[in-house]
Amino acid sequence: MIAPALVAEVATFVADEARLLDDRDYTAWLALYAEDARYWVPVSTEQRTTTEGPMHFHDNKQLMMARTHRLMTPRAFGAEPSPRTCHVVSGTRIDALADDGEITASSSQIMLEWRARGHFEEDVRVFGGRVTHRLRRAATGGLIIAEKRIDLVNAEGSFNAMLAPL
Amino acid sequence: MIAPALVAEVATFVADEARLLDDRDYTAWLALYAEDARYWVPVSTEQRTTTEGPMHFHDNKQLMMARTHRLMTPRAFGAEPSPRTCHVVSGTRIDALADDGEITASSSQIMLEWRARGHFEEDVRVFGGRVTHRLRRAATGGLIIAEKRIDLVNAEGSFNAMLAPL
Amino acid sequence: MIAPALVAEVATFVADEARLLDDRDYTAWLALYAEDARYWVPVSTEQRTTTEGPMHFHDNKQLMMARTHRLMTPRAFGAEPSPRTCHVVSGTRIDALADDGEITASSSQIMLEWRARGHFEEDVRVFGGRVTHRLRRAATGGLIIAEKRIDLVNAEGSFNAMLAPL
Amino acid sequence: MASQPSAFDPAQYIRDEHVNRAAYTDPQLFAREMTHIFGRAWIYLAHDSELPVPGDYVVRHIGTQAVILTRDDDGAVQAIPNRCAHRGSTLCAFAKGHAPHGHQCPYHGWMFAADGTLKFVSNRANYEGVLANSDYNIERVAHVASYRGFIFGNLDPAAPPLVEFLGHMATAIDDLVDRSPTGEVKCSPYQLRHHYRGNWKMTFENVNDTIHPGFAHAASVVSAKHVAGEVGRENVVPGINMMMANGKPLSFFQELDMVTAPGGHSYIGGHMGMAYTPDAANAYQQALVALHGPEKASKVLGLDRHLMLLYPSSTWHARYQTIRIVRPIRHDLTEVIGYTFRLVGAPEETWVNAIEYCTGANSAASPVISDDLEIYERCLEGNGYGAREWIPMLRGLREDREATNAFTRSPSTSERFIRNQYAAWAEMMA
Amino acid sequence: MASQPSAFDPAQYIRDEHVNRAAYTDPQLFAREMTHIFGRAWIYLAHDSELPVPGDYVVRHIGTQAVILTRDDDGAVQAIPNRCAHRGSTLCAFAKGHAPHGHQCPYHGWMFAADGTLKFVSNRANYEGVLANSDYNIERVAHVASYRGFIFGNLDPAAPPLVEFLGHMATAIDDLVDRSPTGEVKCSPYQLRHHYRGNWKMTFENVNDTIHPGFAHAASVVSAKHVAGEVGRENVVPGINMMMANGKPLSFFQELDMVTAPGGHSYIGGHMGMAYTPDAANAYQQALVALHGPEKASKVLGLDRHLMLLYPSSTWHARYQTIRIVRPIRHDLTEVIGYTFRLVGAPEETWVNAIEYCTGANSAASPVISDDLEIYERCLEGNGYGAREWIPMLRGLREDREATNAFTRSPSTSERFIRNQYAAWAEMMA
Amino acid sequence: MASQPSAFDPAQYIRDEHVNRAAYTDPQLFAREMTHIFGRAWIYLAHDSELPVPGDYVVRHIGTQAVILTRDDDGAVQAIPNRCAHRGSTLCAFAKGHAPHGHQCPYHGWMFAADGTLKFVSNRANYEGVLANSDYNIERVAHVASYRGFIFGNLDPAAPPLVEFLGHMATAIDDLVDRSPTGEVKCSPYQLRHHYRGNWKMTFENVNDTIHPGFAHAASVVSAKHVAGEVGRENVVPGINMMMANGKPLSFFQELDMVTAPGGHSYIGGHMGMAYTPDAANAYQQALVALHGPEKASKVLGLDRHLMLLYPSSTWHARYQTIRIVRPIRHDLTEVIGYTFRLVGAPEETWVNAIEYCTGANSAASPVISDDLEIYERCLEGNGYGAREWIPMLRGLREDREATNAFTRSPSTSERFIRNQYAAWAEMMA
Ligand code: FES
Ligand code: FES
Ligand code: FES
Ligand SMILES: [Fe+3]
Ligand SMILES: [Fe+3]
Ligand SMILES: [Fe+3]
Repeated sequence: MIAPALVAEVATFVADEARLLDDRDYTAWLALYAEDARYWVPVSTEQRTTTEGPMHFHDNKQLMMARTHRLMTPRAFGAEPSPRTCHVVSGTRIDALADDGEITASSSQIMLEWRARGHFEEDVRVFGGRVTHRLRRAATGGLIIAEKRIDLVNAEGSFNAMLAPL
Repeated sequence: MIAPALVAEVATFVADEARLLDDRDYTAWLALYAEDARYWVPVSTEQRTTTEGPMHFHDNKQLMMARTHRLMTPRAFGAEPSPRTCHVVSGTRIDALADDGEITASSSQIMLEWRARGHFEEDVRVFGGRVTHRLRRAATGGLIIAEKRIDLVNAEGSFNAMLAPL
Repeated sequence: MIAPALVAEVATFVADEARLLDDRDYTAWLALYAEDARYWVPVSTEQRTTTEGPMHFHDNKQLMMARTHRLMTPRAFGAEPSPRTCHVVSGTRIDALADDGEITASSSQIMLEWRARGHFEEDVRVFGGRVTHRLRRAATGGLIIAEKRIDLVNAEGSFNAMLAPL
Repeated sequence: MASQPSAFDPAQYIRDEHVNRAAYTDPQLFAREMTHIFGRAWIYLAHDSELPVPGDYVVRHIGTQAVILTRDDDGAVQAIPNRCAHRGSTLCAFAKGHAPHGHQCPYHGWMFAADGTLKFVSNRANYEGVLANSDYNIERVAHVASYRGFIFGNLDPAAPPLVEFLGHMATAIDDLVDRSPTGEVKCSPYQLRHHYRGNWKMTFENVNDTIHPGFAHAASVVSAKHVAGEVGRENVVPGINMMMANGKPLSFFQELDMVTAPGGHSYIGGHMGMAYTPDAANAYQQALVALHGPEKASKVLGLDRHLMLLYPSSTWHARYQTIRIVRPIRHDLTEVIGYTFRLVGAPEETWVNAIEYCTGANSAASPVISDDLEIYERCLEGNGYGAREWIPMLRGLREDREATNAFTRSPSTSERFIRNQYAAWAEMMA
Repeated sequence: MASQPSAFDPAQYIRDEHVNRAAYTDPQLFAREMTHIFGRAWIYLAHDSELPVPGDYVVRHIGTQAVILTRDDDGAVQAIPNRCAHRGSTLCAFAKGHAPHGHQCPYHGWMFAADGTLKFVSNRANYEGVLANSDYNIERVAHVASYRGFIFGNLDPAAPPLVEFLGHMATAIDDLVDRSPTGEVKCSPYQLRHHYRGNWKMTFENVNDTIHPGFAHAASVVSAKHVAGEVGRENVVPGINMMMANGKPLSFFQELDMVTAPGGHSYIGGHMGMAYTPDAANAYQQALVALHGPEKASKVLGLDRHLMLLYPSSTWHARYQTIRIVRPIRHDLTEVIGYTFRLVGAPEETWVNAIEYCTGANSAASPVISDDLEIYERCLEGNGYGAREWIPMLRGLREDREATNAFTRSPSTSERFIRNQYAAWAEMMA
Repeated sequence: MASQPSAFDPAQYIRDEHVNRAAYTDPQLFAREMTHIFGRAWIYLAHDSELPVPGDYVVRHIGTQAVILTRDDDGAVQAIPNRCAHRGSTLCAFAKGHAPHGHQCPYHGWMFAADGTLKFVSNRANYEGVLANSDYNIERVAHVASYRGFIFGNLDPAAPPLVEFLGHMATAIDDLVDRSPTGEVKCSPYQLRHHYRGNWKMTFENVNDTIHPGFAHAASVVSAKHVAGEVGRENVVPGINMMMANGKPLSFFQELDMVTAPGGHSYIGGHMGMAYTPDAANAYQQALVALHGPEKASKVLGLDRHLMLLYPSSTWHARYQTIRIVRPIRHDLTEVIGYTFRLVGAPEETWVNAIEYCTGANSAASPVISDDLEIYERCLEGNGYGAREWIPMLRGLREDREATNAFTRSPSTSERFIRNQYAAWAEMMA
């Protein structure tokens, strides 16, 4: 039986991470990730590892840095405005608790995204799926993310540009 | 005043049920339903009972079995791939607590659905509305569902095929 | 450190307010607002105050009354049926606690809206964004809303008619 | 400024018992169907019980055109397009309601009587000497007629009488009404709506097709059998039986009759196994005997027809008191709306069965219907490519069993009902 | 390969004070409007204060065409389509910004000056002897001119001067600017955008229509009165009063003047009850007197015109310093963008009132605007069917009160402003 | 009833090294491309390893037409449209699967062999004497051929042999296959799909464009450099290097070769700095030597071509074993599907690099690809307005370096590959 306090802590942590993305506070967001962290979005729920085929996202921390750095200065490059998002999180639970304290948690998330392209309703997209976090204890006592995997409901589908991390 | 522990238990139960649907773990999902359970989706929020007119869904446990059995083997029939869903649940509350211990709980749910039909954005649908559960205590001590009613925001609207239970 | 009980109370309050809108119980909804309350939806996340330019919504209590009164009797005027909504709320947190007890809380909300106009999928819209509440203690001990600000992900975008409060 | 479609020749689309797939994919052809088919045929609109008292109205469709049906003060039903004669706003925003004083436009408040007569013009003084109200009445639907309480409309001034259009199919309506112990039927206020990305004709060409269930609905048949296996066949509920019914052997359907009638109409006749077992003790049957006398009563109860098609607007299921309106929206978009009827005076169980049937046979969530919807959409896609343009309608070409002036009898497995539909189609489109 | 539209004859669409509903529903007609109306008329684009310093730019639209307005180094405003002369990418992705060195294409980095001159070609060596930069300048909008700081563009080289186009309507702009105690007005950086599924002309034909408010806005009138009842009429806030204003008796609007001017322009004149009560002690009024002298000042403060239409691109409300740009997107899709202006030197209250007005009169969430949007969409639907093709524009046909070369005066209840619009429309479309 | 497009003259669209923007925006032109270009060219469909055993199938596209590729019992690959010869339903709903007994239609159960032969008709008795199965076989794709395991299809009976179509570009495929130590390559079961609102040709005209990266991808270059600065250039991961590669000086690309070949094909040749450093100790290189002998092995490892275009259907990257299929859907909608290949016998690292490349170069979430997608959509918008209709293809017009019958060599900065594509386009469209 998992301590309710831990479940609550994890649920808050997962919600807070999503909130940082909505805030586009990417510096704080990156700080939640371990140096060896992996952030990935498979193209099929059947992909068990990151070496089975291409993925929508497969980022290590450097790629996360580059990706977010770019979102912070679109105008500088004549690129379109960065999207704005809103995440809602539900049903966060702890799926596994390893002896070394590593926590595997999962949640259901739906994300609304808006790109300012002047196409009205078409500029709004809805993403959603199962999000799985592998979490560790940081020296500071807080949680850090070792891995985040997002299984989109339409993982196998075809996407238009996805600029913002999910 | 309702015991917070019961509220928490019900909220978790409702979220877990939604999660089982997203997992397409229909065997476990069916097990949450009493033998005499009713699962229904009215075509109008004004329908008080299931004998006032046709409904979008009006399932007893046998129909739930048939429906889900079918979703588990689409390929066998050349039918399209089963949809994948993601539910988010919010504001679960207990509306009534009967003397016999029957619990009436309600929640707000939004469900994202994807059908793999190669139509890109059009393959994603969003469902949502008020979900009402009538729950009982199983002999095992856990909760079981006597009735689930889903009042979609667009109950009176017209739908394309709805393969997955909401 | 904010008392968990207060966080829970606020989270429930915010969810309950959203639920009242879904119930179209506008009388109870208005009762949650202080006499001098402000309800507003900026056209840009950069608008800090309500005197910087036009807004999508900028209601005092009288305008809220008029708006909701109208929604309660559409048929009387040959106007289209009032929309039906479903809100999901996530990540409610307390951002500030003033000495006078005023609470600033924020949450992520996604709202599904349906307008009965016979255009099938097109009649469903998804709204979402960051909701910020300024709350006070009522004499009764309960919470009341001094201000509600909704920062839609597409605040700067163009909208078709928005009949229902968000 | 829209460029004109080239002249029309049915032979472009119907040839040697084949139909050109353009019939399902060409928007300009669809536009012509709206004027030539839905502009000429009798279209089922509503039932008397839906607008019982003067002032009651419902909004329905004739093709792509919304029409308001209103019960006038004389108790007659009037039909007009849902369009103000001033600047064109729709008059009614709700699908049904009560407007005893007429329909008032939301824009400038012009008021129109049930029959479209312009009754009130706001600030009339502005129009003195320049506008005569009588020039701005809303044009009525050319003909509105009802048969045993079922109301049809026709936009064509030169249309034949409704009964002539119905011909033999009047028996479809009789079949439904005669089942009421009081002779009265009442429409449910709740309708079941679904839609699909496909052509409206797909529904008509599917509903009397008795070959497809064994294949298209195989999934639900197997699933239903799986349930029967789990719970024991003796314990299965009606819905499961309904699904299993699609699994009947083809020989069963080969024996069964299909009846086709002029105008594109048809139904599956004979023995679906849904006839009532005569039971003198049964209250319902007793009531029917009281109403019809024993002979006709047993005839009524013995009647066992499957989906009866009133081309091009509706399908009828008398045994389960369900009507479906097929509503064309675009060449590639169609809505189907289900209505259930209460047999006034019949036991509640009859009503519950009707509801179950309609839910099972008309909901977008029905395992059976969702199969059909998928098929319609797959045909739309498939008919968008490939070198083969002609679709055969040859099944059962040589198997007709009986031909009279009123109808033709064939095996229910025949595609004769489709050929029959295109015969009517070609005639009206010409 | 698009099939050509057939030759154009205005009489196909305008006849005996009626307009054919195709004017709202035909995409090919819309395409012609883009070239013949938005390609010929002066289109309001922006205000000087939106691009104060050299390099500042905003992206606006002339019909369906996006144009970049840039303040050049000489302080002049230049306008070019937002399209690179190389492969056609849009140059600017943001609606406004600062590009002191010109606009650089995101694709291959070509740089264009404010006036479209091609300043830089990447890897120029590839083009030696094969491409002369001067052949690939972006073509400028034929004319850009401003009146008292308000910038208009015109794609037609043969266009008349802006002041000629404005004619009497220059007073609409004067009315706004003269209200500033400093003669300076400043545009808010925040705009309010809404859109609707309907034709752009619906807005122009609605805004000066004083008959519709009593009906189309009845809901908000009643709701506002309900509030007044609850809180006491003396306590109602301005927003509620604004809603109630729509409930004025028709006699009020009948007395009121409508002024129409050549080119399709118009406004509601006279006494909306929004004139300032002369008050010598009032600081704002004192400032205006200081600027204009007592006589003109009281004239300015006494002026009380309602929405002034500069056909076909904008509506002006001087009293509340609000401009709306009407932007056609498709025959059945239109965006309306609201701009508010600060009267530099006027009390904050004036600004707050302008904001409240714009929010109440231009937000998609405004109970009033949402009524209008619903009406536009209902007219689009209603004009899609029914036998009646011709929409009357007869209201007040015989009630003109005064006619000069500059304008005509009629009751505000007249549809003269619509007839006036179609006169301009037919002339430009020919 | 669709109105006919006017006769076609390539000079309407291609003139003096300019292309008319209608090539990207005209739906009727797109329809002609489907019949004349995708109906005539060899289209890449799949790789042998995707359907290894008899009965295996995949569904792919030739233009807007879905085709089923099935391995038949003789091991041959057959291709037929995914359309039933009865009423037109699609046969396969899944993109891949195993159908050893043929493809059964979900509607009425007709069964078709891999080659389209009609094997089973449900309730055959209904068709006795009226339908011969042989008349309802599904027409096969005119030609299916493969080169070293890569399967192409061609709808044109008069098509030249595949090798002739490939010509010099056969080396693109050789380049990929020769890199396998076993001569065997295996396609990943997982594909990466993205789409954009823009014309299919945009991708072909972008992929060999070496000028755009420095501008269109400047954002990711700068971001990658930022990361390099943070973590130290020596510590950057491959993905970051890949982004920085777009920042190479133009002089680098000017030196680099572009090779264009008849049929619209092309690639960037030479020294992208991705050649293997010869390393005798390296196991992979040893394996290649064992297979090819030292000389060819070092040639293979030294080969360093960038995206090779097989017009009009695919782009190839041998060095990272990635193929992209470009799938036209509408004139303004295109899907791109990425496939990665395992070099059987090569170290896992090679495979991981291929995956990383495909993910970085083909995901809609790739910072690089998202730039390109944005550009495509901005070009679609920009090419919708403005007076300038002709798009120059002049870059590097006078810089060709070598011309043979098989190919022409130019600087990689040249737009010759675009001119080369339109030469093929005009020839096929005529
Ligand atoms: S549009 Fe109906 S009254 Fe004017
Ligand atoms: S498209 Fe603008 S520089 Fe090439
Ligand atoms: S459509 Fe394929 S078998 Fe009938
Ligand atoms: Fe069926
Ligand atoms: Fe109005
Ligand atoms: Fe690129």
